[in-house]
Amino acid sequence: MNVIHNAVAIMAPFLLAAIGGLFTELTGMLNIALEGLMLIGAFASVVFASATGSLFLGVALGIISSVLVAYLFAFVSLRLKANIFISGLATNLLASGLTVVLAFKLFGSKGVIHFPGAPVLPLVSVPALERIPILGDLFFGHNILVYLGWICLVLAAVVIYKTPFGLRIRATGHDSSTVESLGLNPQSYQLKAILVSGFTCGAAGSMLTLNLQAFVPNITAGRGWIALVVIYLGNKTPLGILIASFVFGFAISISNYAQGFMEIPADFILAFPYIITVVAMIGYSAVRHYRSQKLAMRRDR
Amino acid sequence: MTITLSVAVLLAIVLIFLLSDDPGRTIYYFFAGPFINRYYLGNLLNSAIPLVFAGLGIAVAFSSSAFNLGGEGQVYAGALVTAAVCLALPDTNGFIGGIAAVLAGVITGAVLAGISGYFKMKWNTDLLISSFLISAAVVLIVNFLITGPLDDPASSLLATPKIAEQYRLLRIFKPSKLNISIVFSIVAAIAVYTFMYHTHRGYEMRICGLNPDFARYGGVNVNTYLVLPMILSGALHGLGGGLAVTGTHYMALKEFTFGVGWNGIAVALIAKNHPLGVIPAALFFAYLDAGAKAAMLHSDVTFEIAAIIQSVIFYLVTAQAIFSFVKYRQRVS
Amino acid sequence: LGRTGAEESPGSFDIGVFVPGVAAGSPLYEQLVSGAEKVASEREMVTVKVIEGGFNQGEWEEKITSIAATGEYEVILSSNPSIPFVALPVAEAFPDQKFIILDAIIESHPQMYTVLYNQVEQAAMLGFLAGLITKSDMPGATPELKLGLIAGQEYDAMLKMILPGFERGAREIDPGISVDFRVLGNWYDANKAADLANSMLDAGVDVILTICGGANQGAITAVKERGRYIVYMDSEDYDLAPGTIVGCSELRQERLVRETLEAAIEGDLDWGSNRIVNSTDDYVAFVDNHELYIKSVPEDIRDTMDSFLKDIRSGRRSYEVPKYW
Amino acid sequence: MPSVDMREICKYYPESGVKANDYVDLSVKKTEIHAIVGENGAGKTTLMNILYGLERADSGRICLDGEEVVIRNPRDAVRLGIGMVHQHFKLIRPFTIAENVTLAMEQRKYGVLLDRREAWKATEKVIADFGFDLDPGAKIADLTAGQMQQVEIVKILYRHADVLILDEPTSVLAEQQIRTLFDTLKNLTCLGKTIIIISHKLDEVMSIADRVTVMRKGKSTAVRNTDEVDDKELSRLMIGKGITYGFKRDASVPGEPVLALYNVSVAERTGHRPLLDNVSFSVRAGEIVGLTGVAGNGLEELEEVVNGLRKVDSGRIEHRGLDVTNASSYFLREQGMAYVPSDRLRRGSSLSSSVLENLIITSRRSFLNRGFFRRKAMEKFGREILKHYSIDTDLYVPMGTLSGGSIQKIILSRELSAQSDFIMFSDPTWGLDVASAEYIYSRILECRRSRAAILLISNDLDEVLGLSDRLMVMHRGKVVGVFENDGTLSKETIGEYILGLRNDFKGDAGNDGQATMGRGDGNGGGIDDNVVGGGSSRDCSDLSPE
Ligand SMILES: Nc1ncnc2c1ncn2[C@@H]1O[C@H](COP(=O)(O)OP(=O)(O)OP(=O)(O)O)[C@@H](O)[C@H]1O
Ligand SMILES: Nc1ncnc2c1ncn2[C@@H]1O[C@H](COP(=O)(O)OP(=O)(O)OP(=O)(O)O)[C@@H](O)[C@H]1O
Ligand SMILES: [Mg+2]
Ligand SMILES: [Mg+2]
Repeated sequence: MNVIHNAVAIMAPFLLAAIGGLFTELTGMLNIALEGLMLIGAFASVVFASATGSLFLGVALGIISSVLVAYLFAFVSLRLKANIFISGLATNLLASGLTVVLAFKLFGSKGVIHFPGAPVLPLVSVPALERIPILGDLFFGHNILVYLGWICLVLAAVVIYKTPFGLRIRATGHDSSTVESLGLNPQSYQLKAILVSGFTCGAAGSMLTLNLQAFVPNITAGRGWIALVVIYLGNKTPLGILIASFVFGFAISISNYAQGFMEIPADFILAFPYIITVVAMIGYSAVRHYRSQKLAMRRDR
Repeated sequence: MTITLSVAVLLAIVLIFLLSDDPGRTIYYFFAGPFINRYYLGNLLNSAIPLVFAGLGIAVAFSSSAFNLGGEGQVYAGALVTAAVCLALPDTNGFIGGIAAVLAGVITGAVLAGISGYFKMKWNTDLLISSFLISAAVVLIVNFLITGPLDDPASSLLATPKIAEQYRLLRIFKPSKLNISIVFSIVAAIAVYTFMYHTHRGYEMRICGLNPDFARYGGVNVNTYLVLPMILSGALHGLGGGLAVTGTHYMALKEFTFGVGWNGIAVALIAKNHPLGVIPAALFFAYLDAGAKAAMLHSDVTFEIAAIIQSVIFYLVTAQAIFSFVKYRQRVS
Repeated sequence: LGRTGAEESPGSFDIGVFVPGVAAGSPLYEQLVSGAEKVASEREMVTVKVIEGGFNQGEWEEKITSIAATGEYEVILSSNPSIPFVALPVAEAFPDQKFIILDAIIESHPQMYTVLYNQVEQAAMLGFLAGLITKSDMPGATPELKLGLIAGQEYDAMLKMILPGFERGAREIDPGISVDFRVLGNWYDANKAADLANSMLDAGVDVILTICGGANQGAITAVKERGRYIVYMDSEDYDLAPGTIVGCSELRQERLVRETLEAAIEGDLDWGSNRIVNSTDDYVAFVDNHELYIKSVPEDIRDTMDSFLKDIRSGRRSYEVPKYW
Repeated sequence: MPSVDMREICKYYPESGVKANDYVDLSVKKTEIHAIVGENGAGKTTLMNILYGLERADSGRICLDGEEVVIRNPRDAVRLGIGMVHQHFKLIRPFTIAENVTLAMEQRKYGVLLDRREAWKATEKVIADFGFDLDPGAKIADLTAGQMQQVEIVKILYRHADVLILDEPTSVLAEQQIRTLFDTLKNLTCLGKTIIIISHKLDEVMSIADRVTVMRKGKSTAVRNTDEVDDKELSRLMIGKGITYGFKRDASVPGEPVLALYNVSVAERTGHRPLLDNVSFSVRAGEIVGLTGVAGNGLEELEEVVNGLRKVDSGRIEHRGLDVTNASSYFLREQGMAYVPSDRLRRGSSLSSSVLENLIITSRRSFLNRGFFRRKAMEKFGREILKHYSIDTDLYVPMGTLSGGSIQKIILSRELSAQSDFIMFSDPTWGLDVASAEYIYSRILECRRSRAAILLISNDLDEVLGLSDRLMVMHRGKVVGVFENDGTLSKETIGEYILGLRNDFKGDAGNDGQATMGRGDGNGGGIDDNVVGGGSSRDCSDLSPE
């Protein structure tokens, strides 16, 4: 089932970006800068990976760059109290401009920049296990950043639900004035959440360029927005975003394959993932609605 | 506001000095460019029109806590349907047909947004995401219609044929594309303002958005107001799209409304969701864009550099702390 | 309207180059700019100003109008099939403004001169090679008779020239060859291009023609990983992936720009006419002299290809452009 | 040596143009209980917010134990050992009680992980130590206002602050709970804690505080030892003149029933035990029916059912003979029913809207002229209300910037001005100063005189006893006692019913049998048969006294 294997690869960047976005979302901020932060991570990681020849340093410095821009975003939003939606738009605009201007200054091109010397993302390959249907596709034969995503997901779940930090993050989102009245600084939690989103978006971005050993302007192509959708679709829980990003990745993967055998205009097929997802989402809310009604009815008896 | 803006402009100028080889020229065109001739000025005003409609659409939705993130698709689909109706009625009277066409665009926008509102009401489906996803799908479907069935076989543009002469709105500032739909946009802003602040339904709608518990307690039918703001919002977006066809482009081009939906959100937020504030906010937005265009045309500024400069201004335009910090200082002294 | 741009002096010839998009990264647009710049550097009194239009078609007309409105440019030079139609209203508003538009064609318009590349032929050359490869026993060739084409978007030239040309070329080898045509939806999502390529490779495709701008890189990477082959349009780029890219065709846009501009400056250009150029006059070419081509394609295939190319260059074999405008 | 010493504190709110604190001095000795009293809007909360770092003073000094301190935010305050129970709840609604209590001082294991078990235990211990009745695992969203108030107090006790600020902590507590709280506070002072308490109930102040600071219009006007003053003197200090204390409830002959409930039941979400269990009663024109009980025993559900905000599972509600079971609030309001909710911030008002927009919610349609608001008429209406009820604010000020008392007054004035035939009040004087409360009482009695039927839901026994013609007690969703308020009822008796120690309601839920009525202290005060449980098929006329 290559559809599934590819779905897992496709969902990985959404998943990573959504994990960081989950933190900002829980602190009560709609973080639309995910896209821009990913783009910064994508650019910086491949540049640094090729410059240092080290995959680890490339990813690490890519993440750091993304975190730095996230800090700028946080500074403007939290310290200067700019509207977070607009500063998010500004961050995306900045990222799209800055990556290309830097690429031009550094490499003299505003187009595709090839880094043939950049290290390749190693695959975690266990041929025997990969052949297990479905499970093999799900868990084996992916590049290491895919696994980083899964580790981040588990970590995120632990941090959010099992640590004081997570408790405070969630509290901040529900009512920051209460958190403040307890002698905590809600803004510091919001700042940390934004930095976390910078971290995971940097990693998500690095996946996009290190996959190819090349940078293409606008290579994120809207994945940050999809990550945002995934957060809401996943009901703002780690497990939820895992499922939601798989649903999305699967829908995209299917539509990629469907272009080969379906006699439907390509643009329609490109719309598939969105249609599938929105229908799934409405269906889910209907189920939830009727289930709670049923509960109410059972209670009557 | 003045202080915030001056800081923003100052930073923008610093950036221009860093990024441009002819900073004097770039600064001149960036800030004065939109005003150096009728053509630029007219286009500046004209490009503010769709932003006003999108901004109004968002202001209506947001001030009622209806999070419409689907403006992009609603404008685009509204435009396409308007163009399609015009093309389907090549010989109808311009007034009647024009109204029918724009109305069709309005209804399209309203329906697209209304779907999200309806499911929110019925099953509590998340508005933010359903509107976003529907819009993303709609954009692709409209792309298909423009490049497929509705494509103009006579031109290599990815666009529908041009609409008939009688549907084209009066240009009022030639040679620019400014047309009488600017009047409509102002009327729309006033109408939305009046509705929201001077009628009981507008009042109920806002109260529902601000505190649904209070609204329910006060005897307001809260369910209605889960759908109504979305419908109004979509209708305004659709209207913006329709008028972009009949006023500016005379056809629907592939992705020609790209970004209006998102910028509409920014406009509404800068205007703090006040319908009348949307007009200056849209003008400000259009001005920044016109300045960037002028600088690109007349100086060595490229897209990317313009984007960086614009981003700095966006960062600061809503920053309150600079302002309140200064205000605090003034009060203390 | 205000006067802007380069200083005007009597007798000077000013060229406004309108790039519908951004130049960098697109070989055709890069050559458009470099060709014009070369002309300017070689001739006195010729100036060039490049204006990038960005990706929103809706804004192109406004920008071309801005250029025309300066009244300063003897010609506006551009390259893209849609530009003649974008420029129509501008031409109407500025009856003295002349346009040279390459890679495009319009029925006679007195202010315009258009040149169209015969991309049917260009694609057929690649299709022929791809057909040879898919039938061959090259290590990456699969038993299935399937070729692939990934397009950034669907547009007239793609649907009327490139896709049919590619198919016709391939079917000269075997009428049973099919072309799996898929659309990316944009020109930059390289990772999605890789996913699409992978799904095609899974279906048994062994040679892919990729025409999706910056996103080409994704298709190349995916194909390379699986040891199959790419044929490439519009530029000579064997070095991008030696052994994977097995064939490149080229449009000699820079040459066309220079020649056309020279003619315009000398006053020899026949305004209102159009022209279709192809490989008989070497504006459309298959790059068969690159060492990587020689290295990565077996000799027998190259030989067959050679005679095919000779036929085309000499005009013995030709692929007509269907009149789709 | 004073423990807390605030000197010449000034605070100006440019948003509302109010000098909330104008050279205020406050000096609190170590281990004393110090009360702050003053009219609504006098600046008490503001002063405490400054001490707690929620607001910053424009000028002035704060000394703790003789040392000048700078308190920029609650973090500073917490570090300095100050804790505060806010006038409006500061709780995270989706969290459990234990999570709320331990938030910011979490119990940990392995240094980094939350220790839920310990959190639960620690919370349980505080709850038990100080005699509250809460389940640490319960979600805040499921609690009643009274329970939330308890959580707030548990929160501050858990934190071991040295200086405790309590801003109107007793307003939603029942008598017994207040007594427990006061005992707790006294114990705490023995443990070396210093307590500042804001209250409008002067008798409470007299009984618990050692000293009292009086504030008036943003200034501190007097400091007194409680054993040197009486409440008359205090209220004179607060409002500048003596007030006539106490109100008079004259006799009134009730008319026919306006609102009647028959066997109304509401099940709990988990299906555990019913929230309302076969509740039947009626309220007649010209009559005030008091309803009391400990929070969490069905009062709030009843409140919602009567206003159409909650659906009943069985039973019937009639308004003047018309079946209004499960009718919408809109319909009920059209029928002429008014309602002052206990949750004034979330239900009774929209804090980000202006005062005017809050005032017109129920009468919005009367200002329409061809579909448009007549702004002038609306403003006139608003200004008249503000004047009539002497609310010192402006029409276009955001509701959220008003003092707690002013918000309550605006809600009350809105509902009272609606000329309804049925009004339900839930904790109507919560947070009001004495004078305002008196005024509201007189207005309630006025409504009674104009033959409105009034249902008064309150935790304040003095209030219920003072106003009601009849009095009902609820316990665990049931009406456990119904009394004719003939002046012989004692608080103690009612207290026993409230706590569920006595239950005269003999019939089982759903049983058709006649319920037995409780009576005041064995006194002969007869109970009419118009307030009975059971009898699902009876109609209103059966319930009327005639
Ligand atoms: N059954 C109901 N439940 C709750 N609210 C209701 C109900 N019916 C009406 N309303 C509220 O009252 C408002 C007006 O109701 P309705 O549509 O019945 O009046 P109308 O006479 O049509 O108004 P107008 O005269 O302004 O056209 C609605 O916007 C709604 O908020
Ligand atoms: N955030 C604010 N913005 C503007 N004005 C405010 C704000 N908070 C309080 N005020 C004003 O300051 C004054 C004092 O308010 P404060 O809340 O301190 O009164 P209070 O004594 O606590 O009254 P109450 O007994 O009603 O709670 C009031 O007039 C109020 O409107
Ligand atoms: Mg093959
Ligand atoms: Mg107060």
